[in-house]
Amino acid sequence: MSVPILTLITFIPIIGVFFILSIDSKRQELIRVTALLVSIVVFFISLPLFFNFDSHVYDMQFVEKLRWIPSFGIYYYLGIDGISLFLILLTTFITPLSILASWHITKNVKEYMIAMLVLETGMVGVFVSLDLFLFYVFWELMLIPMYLLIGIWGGPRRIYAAVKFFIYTMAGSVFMLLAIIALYFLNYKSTGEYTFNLLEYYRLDISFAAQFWLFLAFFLAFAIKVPMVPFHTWLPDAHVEAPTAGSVILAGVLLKMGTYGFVRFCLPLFPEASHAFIPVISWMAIVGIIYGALVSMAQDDLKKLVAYSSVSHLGFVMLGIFAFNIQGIEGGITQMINHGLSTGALFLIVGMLYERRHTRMIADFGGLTKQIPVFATFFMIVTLSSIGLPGLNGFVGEFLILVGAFKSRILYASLATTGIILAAVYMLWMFQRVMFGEITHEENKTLKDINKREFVILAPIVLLVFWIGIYPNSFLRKMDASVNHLLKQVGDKANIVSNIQIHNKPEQLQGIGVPKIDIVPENKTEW
Amino acid sequence: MITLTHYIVLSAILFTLGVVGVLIRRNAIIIFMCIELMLNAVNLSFVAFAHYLNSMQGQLFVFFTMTVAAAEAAVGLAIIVAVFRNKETVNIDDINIMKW
Amino acid sequence: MEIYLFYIVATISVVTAAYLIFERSPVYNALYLIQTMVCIAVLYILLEAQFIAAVQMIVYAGAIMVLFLFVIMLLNLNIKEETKGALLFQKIPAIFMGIALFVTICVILKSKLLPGKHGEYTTAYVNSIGNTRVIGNLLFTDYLLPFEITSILLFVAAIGAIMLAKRKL
Amino acid sequence: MLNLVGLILLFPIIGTAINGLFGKRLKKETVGYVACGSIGLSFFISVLVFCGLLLLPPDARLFEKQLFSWIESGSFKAAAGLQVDPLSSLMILVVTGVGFLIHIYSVGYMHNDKGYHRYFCYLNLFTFSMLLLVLSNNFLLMFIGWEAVGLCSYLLIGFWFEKKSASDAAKKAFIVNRVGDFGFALGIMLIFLTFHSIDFTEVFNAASHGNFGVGSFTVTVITLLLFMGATGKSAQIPLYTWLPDAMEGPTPVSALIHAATMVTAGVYMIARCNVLYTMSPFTMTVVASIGAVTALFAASIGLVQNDIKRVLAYSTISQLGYMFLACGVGAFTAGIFHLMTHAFFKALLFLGSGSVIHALSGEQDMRKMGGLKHHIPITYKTFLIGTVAIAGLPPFAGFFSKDEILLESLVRGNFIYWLIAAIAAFFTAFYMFRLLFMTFHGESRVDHHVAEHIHESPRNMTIPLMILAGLSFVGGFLGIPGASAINNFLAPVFGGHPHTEISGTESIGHHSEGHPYLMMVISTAIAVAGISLAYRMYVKKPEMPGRLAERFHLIYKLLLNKYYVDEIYDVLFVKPTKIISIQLWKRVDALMIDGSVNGIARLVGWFGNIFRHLQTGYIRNYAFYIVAGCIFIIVLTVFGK
Repeated sequence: MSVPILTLITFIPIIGVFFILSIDSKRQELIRVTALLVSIVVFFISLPLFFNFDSHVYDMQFVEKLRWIPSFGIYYYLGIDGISLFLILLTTFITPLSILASWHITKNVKEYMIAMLVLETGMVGVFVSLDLFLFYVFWELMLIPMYLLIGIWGGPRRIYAAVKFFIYTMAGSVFMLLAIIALYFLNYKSTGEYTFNLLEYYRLDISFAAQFWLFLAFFLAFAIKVPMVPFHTWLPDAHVEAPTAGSVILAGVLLKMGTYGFVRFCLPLFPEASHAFIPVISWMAIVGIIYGALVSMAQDDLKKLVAYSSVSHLGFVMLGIFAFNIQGIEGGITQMINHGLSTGALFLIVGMLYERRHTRMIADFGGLTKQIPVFATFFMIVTLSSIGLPGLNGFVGEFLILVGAFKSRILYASLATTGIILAAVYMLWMFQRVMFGEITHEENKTLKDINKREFVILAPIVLLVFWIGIYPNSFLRKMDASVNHLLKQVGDKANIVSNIQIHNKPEQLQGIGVPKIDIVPENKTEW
Repeated sequence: MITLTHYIVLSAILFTLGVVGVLIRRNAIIIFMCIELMLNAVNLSFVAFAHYLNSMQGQLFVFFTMTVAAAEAAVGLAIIVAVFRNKETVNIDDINIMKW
Repeated sequence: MEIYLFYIVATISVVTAAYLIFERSPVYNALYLIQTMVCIAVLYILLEAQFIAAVQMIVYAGAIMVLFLFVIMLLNLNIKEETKGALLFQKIPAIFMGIALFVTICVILKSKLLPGKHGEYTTAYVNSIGNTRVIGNLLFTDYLLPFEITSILLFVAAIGAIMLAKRKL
Repeated sequence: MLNLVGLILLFPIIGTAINGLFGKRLKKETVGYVACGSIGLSFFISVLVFCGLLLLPPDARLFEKQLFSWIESGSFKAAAGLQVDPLSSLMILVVTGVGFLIHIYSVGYMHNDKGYHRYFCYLNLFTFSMLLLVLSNNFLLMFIGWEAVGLCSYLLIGFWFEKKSASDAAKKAFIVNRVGDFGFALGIMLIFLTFHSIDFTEVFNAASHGNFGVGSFTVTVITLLLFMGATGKSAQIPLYTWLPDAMEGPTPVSALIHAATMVTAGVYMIARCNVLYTMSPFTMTVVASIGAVTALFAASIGLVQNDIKRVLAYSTISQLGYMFLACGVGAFTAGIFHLMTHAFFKALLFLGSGSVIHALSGEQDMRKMGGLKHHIPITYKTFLIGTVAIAGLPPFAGFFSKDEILLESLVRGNFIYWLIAAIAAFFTAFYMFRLLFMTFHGESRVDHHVAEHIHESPRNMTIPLMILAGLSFVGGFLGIPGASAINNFLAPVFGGHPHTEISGTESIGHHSEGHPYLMMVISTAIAVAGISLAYRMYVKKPEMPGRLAERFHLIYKLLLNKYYVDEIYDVLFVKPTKIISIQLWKRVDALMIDGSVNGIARLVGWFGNIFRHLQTGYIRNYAFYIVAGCIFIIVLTVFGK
């Protein structure tokens, strides 16, 4: 690999920042176009990752390793596998769209675009770095532009939301830093070598007690980021106050860092602790699914509704990851992408409505379909994808997750499935109130249908929605090797545990007083 | 025979006096002088160590310390002048805007 | 012989330092500080550090202290400090604190926790070449970078001082 | 010829794409031609496929075609694969055939609607989804079709989205169906967990050859879960409430989706999984009971409804109950047979009612109709055929299929099933003729200005009616007892496995040859009784119903308000959910979680408030702290060890 493609993806936005810095801040159009071009270039550079990715190897690919601070064992170490591949693509895909969606921003355009590009660097960096120190740097780096995006270009309560977002995230990540340092010394103790190399840490043999506490520290950081109930209250505030692009990136990429963190760090680093935490996290995920759905039903602000639906969707992701089998984890990763696409699109759509009407209250809309049919069609498709209609992307992820969860614990899957019903309730209810019925507000009678820019934003998302829904295999195949390897790392326990569980204590089924569940023995040991 | 201990004790006494001066005086310039005194005390110990350890580093360090002290005096006094212009005083008890 | 000289010089320096912190007039204070510095310069000579002693005289006792005096006189600050004030109560704790500090330092010294490695610059060797020459050699070879940086530091300090003291930019 | 099966799916989706993407710019005629043409082609291919299947020997009538691998994750494999066997080939014929007729009808019916292209786009999409549902060769793909028809139903019920009642009904339909799908999805997962496959062939093979006894617990759970899905889609108790509301959609939609095809998906699914169902007597009992109860329950509501489409809706629920009853007693062929005949005559009835509504400029209340038979004669005649067919008079289609169900419920089931089914049949005959008499006979109660515009529907609407009437007339002959063509045709699907016969009962059916004919007489008598009662009440003495309603005031009110089921559901599920959600948001989210977070923030602030007094602003104080700190650190480093 001669071209350092990951470095390019990570740092071209920064180069773009220098371009933008040299433009006069009054030339807003030029600044916007430059930012857009830079992000599009990044997207096209990231495409070879997808096409050249070798799906048969679980090893890190496109690896770049340079010494950075050798005296502390810190390396500039980048690489991706099937788990991070799609998150990077998602990031590079979402960023141009959200820059395009912020065309209406007129306040401090230069600074805004700089923040967006720095944010892209931070996000990509988080997903590509294999050195924990580097990871942490990017993890924190991405906080700052997001904080600024919310705090400067946000709504009326932006400062409150920005500070809440920042403090919540910081509170978690400080513990993570502590755990990283602990790992650093643990590693030194066992190998006599100072390093932040994640792959070295994978080989560590950590005692259960240590695993427990380290897991907890990582867990806190990621659970806040995901966010899992009850650490979620920053999310609605941040979403509501953030500008459209901020919401899109927040939902599309930032939340994925939490779930990605679980897959990349928690599971392989602390397998036994992860196992011990399965019930806790699964229950939290289930509570999140149902709670998020119920609360979003009660919302009268569109953005808040979508924000709470994120809580519900990410509950599914967590449930899948902690099912500890291939369906669950692959479903989880697919669901991360799906959520990025469909929730991102929902925020874009809400933003477009906001641009037209300067309100997000559901009660202020109604009957819009008559006025803006094409827009309504897009909205419909995205809503359905968020509901998880088969044939669209949401279904693939959710179904795989549920199959995975079902394999590990039947009860969890059954409870989580109710979330799918509730999703239909709140999304369709919202859709009905916004788009159906008679036009009740005079202002809505003059709304303009979707324009070219908006069409360009939404069309690629909808295309992907269909692609993933109809042919998910093109994505799933690329994850296979990595996920299998991950499961091997975590230990074959998951599968064994789940099978034992079915044979030995089918209490939720046996409680009815009927014979035990019978299963055709599998002839191959498969996941 | 003068031992290292002699110099160190002397340096300690001078340093302590400097500290006490900083703590009890109110005139900003005098506090500044006390700081210079502390620097001198430390310099002395540097040179003393260097001498008894047959090393040159102590002396070099003192050389750099003096450079820093000179720069510090220049900037510090400029600050005092600026403060005096604003507040008409160099009494640090009157300059307490860093309060809660 | 030398020991007597040491005691005399040390006594003077301690006494002038004590005057420095108890005398209330700034001009006198400055003069006492100059005396202390001269004493320390003498001690440097006793320690075979002639170059440093010279610099001490020129830079410290000369330049810096003159600057102090200059400021005192420029601002007409030669007014005696009031003895009353809000923070009078700090005096006694401060003195105790000073004593405590001194005791701590002495205890450290006593416990001999300060090891050191003997270098190659013995007095005889240095004298055979010349103290200033040795320092000069080192400054322009091994310590060239810090030396150059000090020049930048002084430059910056000069600019800073001018900017701060200027009335209007 | 069987290889063409993919084309059956392709044409409707092409139609959807053309009408959906470019429909706005196309002329109305073109939109109509595209929509009808695509379904017509699809129907043509279906016939070819059907013939291709007939050419094969009965035992080899199973054709599978893998299109591509859809979801693959570990051992979980779901293919996009199609399957043609007698059952699905029959279904595609019904779907594309009836669908084609309804498309043609819609061209006339929807002619003046603004959303013309949108309508046909949805309708084509529906046909595609329904075909996917019946053609899929695994559970998951079937589930796609299953949910996609639900989506189309949602879109079409809410087609006139400006009406709040329409959008409400659409939402209700989707959500209630989702509840059923919850069970279906869980069922699929359990199937995967149990059989390690979701392929029909593999699952059924594993089930019949695996170590599952009859009455196996797992199979019972699976079948119950699947049945839950079926109750949602096929509008059975307790999830039937969406179907009457679904009548808010355009009438052809009610005919196609909510009578002929989609709602029968549940029956199809149970018939498809007959291997599993026969292995679980308990589930069979549940299916049969729910079917029977629904049949009676819905019929009783149908007795007093005044909206012409609602009567038909309840009638549909009731007829679906029959089909489930048939499946539940193990007579899958009878169920599918009834499904087919029902598709003909119910589509006919709905289209006929659409024609009536069309003639009356949108009036749906039967109390404002009457005496229409001279104004719209073709509609009347075809409607009459449909009514007779559903009432079960020989030799119309409904007679044979319903008669077979009655017979089987007695032979394979028990007397109670039969009794319930017979009462429901009586009700059916009554309310259908009540509808007929109120609409077409007697004196006209039509508004004056509406009456001026009464006109027979255009030909593209009446021709489908006539074809369907013809089918309702002859469709029954496929299943004449003794020489049942459909029975033989479907035998490979329902007969070729060991567990089909529930112990012993089958033998009775074969032994008592006298039964069918006696049964025919009885059921004819029941139908005639119902018809004559309706005749007495609504033609001879039109004042009688009012008096009866007064006399049995409570019962009448109960029936008129559909047993208050909607209200009960509202109180039991809808309202509590809303209240809980608001409480969770306001109490838990805003008060508890945010409250505790803000509480921590305030705690920090409180500490800060105390410690800020250390910040006196006097430099000397700060210096003092520094020295103290230095001493402390020195002491710590030196003596700490």
